Amino acid sequence: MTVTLEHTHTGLRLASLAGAVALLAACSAAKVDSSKIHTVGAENFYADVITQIGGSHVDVHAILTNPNTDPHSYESNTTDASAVASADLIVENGLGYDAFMQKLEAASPRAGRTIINAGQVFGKHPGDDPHLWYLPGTMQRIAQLIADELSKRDPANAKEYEANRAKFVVSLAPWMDAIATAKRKYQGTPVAVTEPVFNYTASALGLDIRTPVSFQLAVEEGNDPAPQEVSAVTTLLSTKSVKSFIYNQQTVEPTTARLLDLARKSSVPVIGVYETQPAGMTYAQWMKAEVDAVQRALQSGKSTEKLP
Amino acid sequence: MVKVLDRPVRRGSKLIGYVSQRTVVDPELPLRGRDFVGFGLDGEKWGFSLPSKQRAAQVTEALRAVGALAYADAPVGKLSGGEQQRLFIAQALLSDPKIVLLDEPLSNLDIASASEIVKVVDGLRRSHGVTVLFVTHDINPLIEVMDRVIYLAAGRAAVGPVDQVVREEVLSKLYGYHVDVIRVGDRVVVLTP
Amino acid sequence: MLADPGVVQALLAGVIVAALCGFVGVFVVMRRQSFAGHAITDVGFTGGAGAPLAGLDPLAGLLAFSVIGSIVMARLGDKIRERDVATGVVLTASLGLGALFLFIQTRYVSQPAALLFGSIFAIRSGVLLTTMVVGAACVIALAILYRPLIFSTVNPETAAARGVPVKFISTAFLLIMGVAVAEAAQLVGVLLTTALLIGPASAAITFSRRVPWAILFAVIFGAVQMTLSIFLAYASYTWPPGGKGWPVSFFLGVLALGTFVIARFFSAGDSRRSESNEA
Amino acid sequence: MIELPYMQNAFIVGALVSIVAGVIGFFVVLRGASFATHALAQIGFAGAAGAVLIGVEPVWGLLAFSLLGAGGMGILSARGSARDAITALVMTAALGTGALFLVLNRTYATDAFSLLFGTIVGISRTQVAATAALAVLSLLTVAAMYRPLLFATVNTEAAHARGIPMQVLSISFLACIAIAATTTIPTVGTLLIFALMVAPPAAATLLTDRPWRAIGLGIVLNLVCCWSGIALAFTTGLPVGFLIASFAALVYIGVRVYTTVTAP
Repeated sequence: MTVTLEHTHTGLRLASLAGAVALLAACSAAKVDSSKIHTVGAENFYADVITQIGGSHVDVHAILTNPNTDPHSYESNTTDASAVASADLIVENGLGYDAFMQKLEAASPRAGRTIINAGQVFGKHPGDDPHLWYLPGTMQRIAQLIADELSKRDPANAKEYEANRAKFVVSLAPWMDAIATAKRKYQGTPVAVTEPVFNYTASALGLDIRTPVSFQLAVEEGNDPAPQEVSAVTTLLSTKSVKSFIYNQQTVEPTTARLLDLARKSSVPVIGVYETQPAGMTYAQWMKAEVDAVQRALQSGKSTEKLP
Repeated sequence: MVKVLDRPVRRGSKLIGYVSQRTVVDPELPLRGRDFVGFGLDGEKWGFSLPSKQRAAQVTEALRAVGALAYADAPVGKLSGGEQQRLFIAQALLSDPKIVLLDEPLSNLDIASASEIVKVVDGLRRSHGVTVLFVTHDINPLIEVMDRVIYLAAGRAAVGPVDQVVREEVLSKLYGYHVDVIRVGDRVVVLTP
Repeated sequence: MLADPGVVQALLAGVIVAALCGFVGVFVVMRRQSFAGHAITDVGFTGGAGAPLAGLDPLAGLLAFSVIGSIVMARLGDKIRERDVATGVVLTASLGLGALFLFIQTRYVSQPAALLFGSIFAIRSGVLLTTMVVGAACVIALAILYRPLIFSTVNPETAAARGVPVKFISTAFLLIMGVAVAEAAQLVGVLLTTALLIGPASAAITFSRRVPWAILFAVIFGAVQMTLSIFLAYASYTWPPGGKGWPVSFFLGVLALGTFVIARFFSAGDSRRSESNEA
Repeated sequence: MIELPYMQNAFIVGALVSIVAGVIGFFVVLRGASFATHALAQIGFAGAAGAVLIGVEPVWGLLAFSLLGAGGMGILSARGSARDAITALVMTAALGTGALFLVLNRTYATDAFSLLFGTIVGISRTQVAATAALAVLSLLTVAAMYRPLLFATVNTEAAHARGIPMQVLSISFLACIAIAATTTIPTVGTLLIFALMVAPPAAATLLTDRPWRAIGLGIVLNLVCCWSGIALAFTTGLPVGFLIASFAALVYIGVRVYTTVTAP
């Protein structure tokens, strides 16, 4: 490189300037507390579960945290990269949902790092619906894996991890109960959705999702949905053939916005579901709140566009 | 203060027709010779020109004056250099100017087209009564038709009627080296080494 | 198919955008500013994404950014070669800002792909009206600029000598184009807008001898291509592999390129003939 | 910061990309090919979507499509005029085809989308090695074409008369952009490769008239933008794409203002 730089004095000065900036930046590298187990949750709900189980013995970094962030448009930053670089345990969703994680991990190889990839844990394949956290049972299994891993790394506190795990599973009970109750009442109820985010829970509730799958994927990918499908979904709403309209309130694009208008106009109750865990809620509270919203919509026709 | 036609100099004037140094016209431009020439009439006015018989007649007249009627409806960009040059001149004529400035109109033209253009310009200045300021590097095609010459060379100038300026001793002094001026019959030829 | 209100809405929007783009596109192609025409859509979207962060309406941000972007492009790029770089620099800056807005907040930014492809079959009726008003304003503004704009495109030096404010005209043109194109893009997406802006106009120009005809042809080509694409997209639902509507962007992209190639093929034959006549 | 492997990788790839973009960018600016650069980088998306559809690594689709695009642009603009219109049309046709691939695929195709920004802090050693190899390859290609390319760029007619095959040359150059762009896109993203191929090299050509100096200065300016962007991203946590792109644009505008003010 110096060979090229010799051509110009201005160039040399500029290059040394860049070097100076780089050095300056080097002085303020992040400090890491070495007494704790470093963990990363690729999404904030996985981070939440790690926190609940590890308590004060872990330090947790969540990557997708902003309920207004869409993983499609996430650009990795250095904070996230350095957290991954120093992590002992990483929990990620996989199935292409957080492909940036595999890149960050490859960029910072670390011996003895454990990665829990939910997609792999459940034997799913790329192309399957990646929104595993809406699938009842997922987090119980993930929590077990986290507790085991923490106990292995820190046997002294193994009992505490196990107790926390059990407490976490208990905290999920109201959600599981709500699902069971709602399923008895509303099995087979027709609903419309925009994106596949909530489909695992919807299926667990026995709801009949009337929106064509290819329409859901087109909206998810920002592609142009077919006119026949737009028209089918429009008819579902305008004729009130569905009892509720479920949309991803984190990414509202023209198609969703238009259908949302239509649902409000036809007084079909709408439910805004979250792709990422909303602030001020635990995973269990969030999941329960979503099912409650469905219950409210189907029972009394009330819309829940935002969780409190 | 410099005055032109008894007026102070300002940007943009209809009284001066201007033919710029030949610019390349995009061969794909959707513009006929006729439309191109039409800009000379009202190109600087806002809006678009409405079809009018009078306007069309004026454009046709300008085209006839430069002998460009034959290709008036062909796309400008696809015409030859000499043909385009005639259109440029017709365009400059349309504003009914008192002075026409031609900046190197003969560059890039073959000998036949160049002498055609000179003939056209000479005819126009007589028929339309305009002053023509003709900038050129090669004086020879113009010698017969010029009234006055401003001969610029090596930072010096010689001004005057043709027979006073285009002489061996005047030009040789101007250039600082020997220049031949040869008379062949009625014609005068300047030979610079 | 025409019983489907979504399709009717799409046809209406498509034809309106095609007409607007055809009109503006003739000037864009004549002035060789296709890059600016495409880039300004991205610039506009960055504004649309940033506006909510400042508590403003996305449409205001879209218009503000396309206006600022066009002015900066015009100021930076006088000569043709500079223009290319000027457009590139403005595009770079706006994509960078877009990355920042995405970082702060993505709800209104939505996915890059959604902005690219748009969703012509799901247009809200209110948006259509705004586009028509803004589009009509752009067409009127261009009609006012018409003569000096063409004059200074064809023959800038003579135009300047005749008192045409060449620099002002080129800035004003970029500005009008920016507003028209950004507005069209938020209705039907970047891809359809760019294809409609450049395709029909460049095909029309290859064999028109007059600007008004070129505009007329461009509008007709655009409207036909758009209508055909919507029909094909509708029909393709039953094509193999079945139950998958092929996107309008695909049909229009291919039709726009195809029409241009065919038009150029014929005009190439045409110009060879006229050359041999001269010889 | 320097001791972290991912930062080392980021700085190394940043430097490689700066060099390649600086060299190719010089010609991009001289030939007025910014639009083609933008289009070729965008076209890659369609290729990636196609590769996902048939189950191949996205990078091959990226490469195949942008090479096809380069060929299409080169062949169609053989007659000279309307080059920018052809670029736009080839780009929209290719992107439309990408949309079709997405539709036909109909599974979660997240891979095709992460191309705009890339993941400059997520580059592995293997990718560094691959980028280095490709950087050397594109530099060698440009070196081989250097003289005729420069000649043809500054004096098209004379080069044509001297028997330089213009169409082959211009297609090869577009292919060169395509290869350089698509091989760096998975690491640094569409945005950055475009920014670095246009703005700093353009600033460099404003500052000097000599080709070698312009290339060298372009590389240096690229390095300044790239490294300070990465370093600042590390300290502030702001997105790298935003920082580098803004620096690149600012460098150009700054130099434009400087040369305008100091011009005689």
